[in-house]
Amino acid sequence: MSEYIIKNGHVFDPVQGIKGDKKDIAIKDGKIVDKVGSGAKVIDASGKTVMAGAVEIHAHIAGPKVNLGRIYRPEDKLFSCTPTKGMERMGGGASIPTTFKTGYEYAKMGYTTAMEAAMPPMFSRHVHEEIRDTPIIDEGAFPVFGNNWFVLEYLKNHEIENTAAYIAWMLRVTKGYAVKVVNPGGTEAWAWGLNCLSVNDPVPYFDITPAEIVKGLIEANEYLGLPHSMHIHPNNLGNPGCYQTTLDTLALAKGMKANNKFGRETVMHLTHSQFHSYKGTNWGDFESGAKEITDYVNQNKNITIDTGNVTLDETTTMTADGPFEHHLTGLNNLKWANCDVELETAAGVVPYIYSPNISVCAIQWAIGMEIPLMMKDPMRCYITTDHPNAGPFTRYPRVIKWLMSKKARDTQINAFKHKDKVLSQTSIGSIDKELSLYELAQMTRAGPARTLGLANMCGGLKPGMDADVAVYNFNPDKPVANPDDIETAFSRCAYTFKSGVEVVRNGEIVNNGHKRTLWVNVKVNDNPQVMRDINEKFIKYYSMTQNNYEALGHHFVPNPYALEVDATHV
Amino acid sequence: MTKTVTDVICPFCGTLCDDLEVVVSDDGKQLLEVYNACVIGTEKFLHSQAKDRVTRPRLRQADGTWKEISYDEAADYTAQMLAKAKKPLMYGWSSTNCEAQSVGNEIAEISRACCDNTAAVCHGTTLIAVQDIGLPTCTLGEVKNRADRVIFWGCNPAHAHPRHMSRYSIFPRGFFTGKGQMSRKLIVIDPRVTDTAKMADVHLQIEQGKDYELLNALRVALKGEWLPDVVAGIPKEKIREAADMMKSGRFGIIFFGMGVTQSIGKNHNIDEAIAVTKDLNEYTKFSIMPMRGHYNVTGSGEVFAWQFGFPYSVDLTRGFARYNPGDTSSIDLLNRGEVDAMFTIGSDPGAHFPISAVKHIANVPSVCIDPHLTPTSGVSKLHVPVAFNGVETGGNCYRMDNVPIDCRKVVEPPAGMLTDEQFLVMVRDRLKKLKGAA
Amino acid sequence: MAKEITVNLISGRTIQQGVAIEGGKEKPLYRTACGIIEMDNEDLKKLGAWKSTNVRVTSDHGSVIVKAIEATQGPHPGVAFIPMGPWANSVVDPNTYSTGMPTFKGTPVKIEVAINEPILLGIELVQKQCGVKVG
Amino acid sequence: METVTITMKNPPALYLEADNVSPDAFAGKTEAQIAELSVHEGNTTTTLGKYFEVSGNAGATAADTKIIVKGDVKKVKYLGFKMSAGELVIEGSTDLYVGAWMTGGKLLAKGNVEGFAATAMKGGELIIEGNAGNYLGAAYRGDWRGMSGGKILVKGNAGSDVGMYMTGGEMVINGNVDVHLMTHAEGGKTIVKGNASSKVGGQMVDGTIYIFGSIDTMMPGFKPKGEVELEVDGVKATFAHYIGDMGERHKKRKGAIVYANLYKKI
Repeated sequence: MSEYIIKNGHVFDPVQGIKGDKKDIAIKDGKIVDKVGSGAKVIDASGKTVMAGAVEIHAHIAGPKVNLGRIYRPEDKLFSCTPTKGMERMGGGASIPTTFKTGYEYAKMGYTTAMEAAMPPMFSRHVHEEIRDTPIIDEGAFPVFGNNWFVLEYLKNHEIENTAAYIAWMLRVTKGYAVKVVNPGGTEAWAWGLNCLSVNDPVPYFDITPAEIVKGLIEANEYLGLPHSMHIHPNNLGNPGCYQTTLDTLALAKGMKANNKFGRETVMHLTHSQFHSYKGTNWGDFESGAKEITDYVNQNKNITIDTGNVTLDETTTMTADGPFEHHLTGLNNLKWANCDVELETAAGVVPYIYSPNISVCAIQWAIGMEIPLMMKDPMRCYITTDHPNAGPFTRYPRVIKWLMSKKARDTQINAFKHKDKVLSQTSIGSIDKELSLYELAQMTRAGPARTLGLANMCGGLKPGMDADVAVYNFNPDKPVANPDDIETAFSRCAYTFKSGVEVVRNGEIVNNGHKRTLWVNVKVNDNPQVMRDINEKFIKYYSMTQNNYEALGHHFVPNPYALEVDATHV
Repeated sequence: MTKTVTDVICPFCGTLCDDLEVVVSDDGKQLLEVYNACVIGTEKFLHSQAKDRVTRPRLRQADGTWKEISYDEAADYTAQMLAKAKKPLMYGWSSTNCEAQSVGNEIAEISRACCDNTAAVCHGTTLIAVQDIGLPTCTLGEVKNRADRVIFWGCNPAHAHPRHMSRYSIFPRGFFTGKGQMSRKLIVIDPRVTDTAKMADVHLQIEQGKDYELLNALRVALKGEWLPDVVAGIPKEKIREAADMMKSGRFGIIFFGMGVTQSIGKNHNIDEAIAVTKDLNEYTKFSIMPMRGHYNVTGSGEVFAWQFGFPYSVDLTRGFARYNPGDTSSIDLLNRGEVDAMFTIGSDPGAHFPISAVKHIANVPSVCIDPHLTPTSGVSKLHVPVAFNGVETGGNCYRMDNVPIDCRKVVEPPAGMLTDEQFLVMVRDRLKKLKGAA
Repeated sequence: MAKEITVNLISGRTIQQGVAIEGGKEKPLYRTACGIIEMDNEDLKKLGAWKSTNVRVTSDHGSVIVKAIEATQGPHPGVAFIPMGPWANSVVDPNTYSTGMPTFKGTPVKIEVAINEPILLGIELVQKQCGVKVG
Repeated sequence: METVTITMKNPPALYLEADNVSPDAFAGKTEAQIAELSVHEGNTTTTLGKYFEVSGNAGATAADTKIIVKGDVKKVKYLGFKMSAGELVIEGSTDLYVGAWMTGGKLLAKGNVEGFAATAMKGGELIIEGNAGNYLGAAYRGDWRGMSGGKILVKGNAGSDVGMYMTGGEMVINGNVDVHLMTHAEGGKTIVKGNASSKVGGQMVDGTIYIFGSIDTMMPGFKPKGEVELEVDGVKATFAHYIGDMGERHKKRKGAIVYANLYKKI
């Protein structure tokens, strides 16, 4: 494999505490190294910004609901499809890009690792087929557990060991990465057209509450010592007043401690926090709860969050929160897709237009800005758009522009039709903070990598780590003349390296890389009861056989990378 | 000695049963018995053993006779045909696996072809309707475990999806449906007294071609509004009765088939049926599901969608993907004389397209990849027989509810025969050379 | 007794059609399964045809010889059924209304008795209509 | 206004996509430059000049440009695609997507046009002297935004799915229309001087339909509301008034539910 030396760039690496110093980054055999030989290819990064490859902690980029979005939104691709070009296959899609386009767009923006945030276990084989066809970036997928019948039945009796054994089995057969929870209990209730809007609403038939599910899954997660913490989309998403449900959910982590060998210090990841930080009682008095949420997270160090920034685009919402999507289609009357998955979960899809002329959308935008700017520890708050829910991931450069420039934010605020309402219902107008490049590297690299349990592998530029490197045409020594220059710089990398391979040069794909599927292989003690339960459920209630359930073999996971966890000692 | 392969997937219809048991000879070369399959599935497995099978490619000669050629020659011919054509149509894909579909898409991309699957003549109009209004649906296990209202609209599973009723929809005892058939009310809407209709609690013998009106009347009845006395041949009292029966369930499902997708109204029939489903979710829980025909037509749509963005009728001729049934759909392309080469795989347009479209296939350079002799192979210039997917080779497929299931290979193909995927790889590699692609 | 009657033709699957397509479309069994028209008893009487009589089915879009049999899933007076396949597709309405989907169900057809005309095998029927030279 | 005349000399073997034939694409170009504009036959890309004889230079802007299309263009698609101003006259019959996504200007088709004419039209005027195909003034697949502005006049008949998802603008069809008129419409107005086939106004949320002739089968979701005297397109007559689609959702305006209106001349 080639050797490279990236010379004279301004390096931002929170892992090593490097804050823009001019430093050379050496690459050999796919890793960052101290030194390379004189034959190494020299990349001139003078006047440029150098960071580790960015890490996406939460996006919907592969699998059945994503593809349902593609299938049912031809208009999302109208006049936007792109031709075959050099290494690149054809692409298309604004809010739900094709798999090829997804891989290219991430790489071009300097992202090298991404997590598919909600994998319905029964559809894991589909998720993996799409991951396989998403070039360059390493990907993992989070199976959903929060409405799974096994979990509901075990946790009703607080059977942590059985829950853990079941999780281990599920991660293995689905080649999954982490424990994802979406609207705990509420999605099972949705199978009867109902919902759980608070952490104490009982789940129909199963006689358990969301609170019990969440606590039990954190315990099981730490019992196993998984790389990532339990990753949650709480109950009551998107409703005025939902911040209280969010605080109730966060409180469930109280006193819980991380237990793992991956350097992760937290036990709960609250995703797309913007959607969970709403005060008010209706859409008329709707206001920001960002302060309440960030105050709590700032004080409680065992929690991490991501933002879920609204980008003010026409996009497509999709979530395993089935009842929410049904609620949403009632609000905007746009086409509604839903799929309930036996014994496991559900999903819904609805197009949505975040119009700058609608006050609610503008306030949502402002809350998404407030959260990262109010968080005191950038290592515990990560930038996402909950792609494609709050906007497509391809808008990250614009979100970065807004976060790095008050001027850019003010320009946007002034462009809102209901500017006064935005200023009265949020505190965005009084926030002067501008994100530094170092904080950006924390929020998009080192932070998410640590929370995912990948701190030794990616998110930094320390020798020994994977050589995932992004070089941006952005000179931190020069004042920013126009905030749009920030957006331009972060849209297309001068260079992206993935595992030591130069994949992007001058914003163009030059190599399709060696994409890996990340999954977590947990060894647990034999648990005959759980195995018997699984067997019985397949015979009686699943519509397919157990022997056909596993995602197995080269077709689904051609290049696996397993993080090994040994939980047999407990 | 024999051995039994379990958990075998049936490569016939969209029900994609995965509980078959197949007995094969010890050397894995002969398939002896098939258990658990329906009569059609059994025939599919057994027919692979036919002694008179064509096992080598054949090229039609000027005098109308076939000449046997090698797979290499067949791949050369196919690649050259695709390279020369200005607007080739690559049609079928529904009776092969996702691996082959994926290679096929690369070929289509390099040759800048139109590509389409059998949804074109099956549930294509369903896809248009889903694009217009969405689709509240579920997996088949949800139906088994929860459904107490089951509606079959313009479909006849007793004939087209023989095990559907016993595995998922009418008879099974699920988690919340412990009494099986007794737990469910069955409504059938069909202009004929089909064998499915004979089992129904309520059969609405609709006037053919009036599905859109009857579905509209159901929506009106759900809202309790004024109705004409008779709609689509059904008195309004019966319509209100059916609407009340649907509303009063705890979990309902509408299955629909070609009775609505192919009758006048087409996509709008489904659009309105989905609207009925959506409306019912104001009162209870309801889902709707197309009864997909070919065992992997759904998979073809999935692969097209994640690679090109559209589920069928994709036009790549301009170098990027476009989609608009009516313009880019196979029947229209053929009837309008828009294409100058025809590539068929995993389907039989010769038997299942209107004859006017088939005549155009016969008039242009054509290749048919199919294990069987078919009307399509009968009008094509080149016939390439291949191994039976799901019998002689495995590969991923998608059930009618989009659940992916990896098919199993149970027996060896006749010596020297290639699979779809193997042959397509040969074509792709040749085409890349011809087109100088990367 | 009418020399010909007009009915509304629909096509669709039958289990016999399913078995036959997997058994081989070159075989006579395919013709037995699909080279038929299922008619309501009333319509057979109107036409003056016995069960199992060969008839000519003609629409604006083509013409085909099939065997008239009594409806297996009737009664459905005024509606006739040919299982999906080349026989049905010789006469169905190819109009897609720009949806891509032909009108496989709901083609008005004329039926006449044609006792002495042969019913072609599936592949043969298509080849003949397409003018394919067969060696 | 400058006039450019393009005359078909070498008709395509397959079909030709000529989305560059619009005042917008021609504006500011000389005869020679216009002949160099790209057109597509299947997967091959060549120049307009290979098929058409071009005479005349375009005006400086689209508004200053008039195009006359002569010769056999029955197998040419996308004439007037996305035009925003100026004029386009097609002397014969032509194929799909005439004036699709047009936002302004005047497009006159003297013969017949095939499907998808005026897809998602936003403004301008389209006159078709012959027959129009299916999906006239409809939305693109999956989109809920059909024709939203402008005027269409069809002197002959129109096909199926006319005005699907229409939200505004006005259409007059002097002849008959096939099935599915203004399905899913949320606004706009269509006048049919001839007969309508069945499935008129299905799933209509808002908007207005006038039918001077007969309707094969009324949708059950349209409820009779008596008779009204109206003057429609210069014709005074008594119309039967229906509101609907009663099965569909409807908006409220000033506290009252707003239905779509269907008027059928008695």
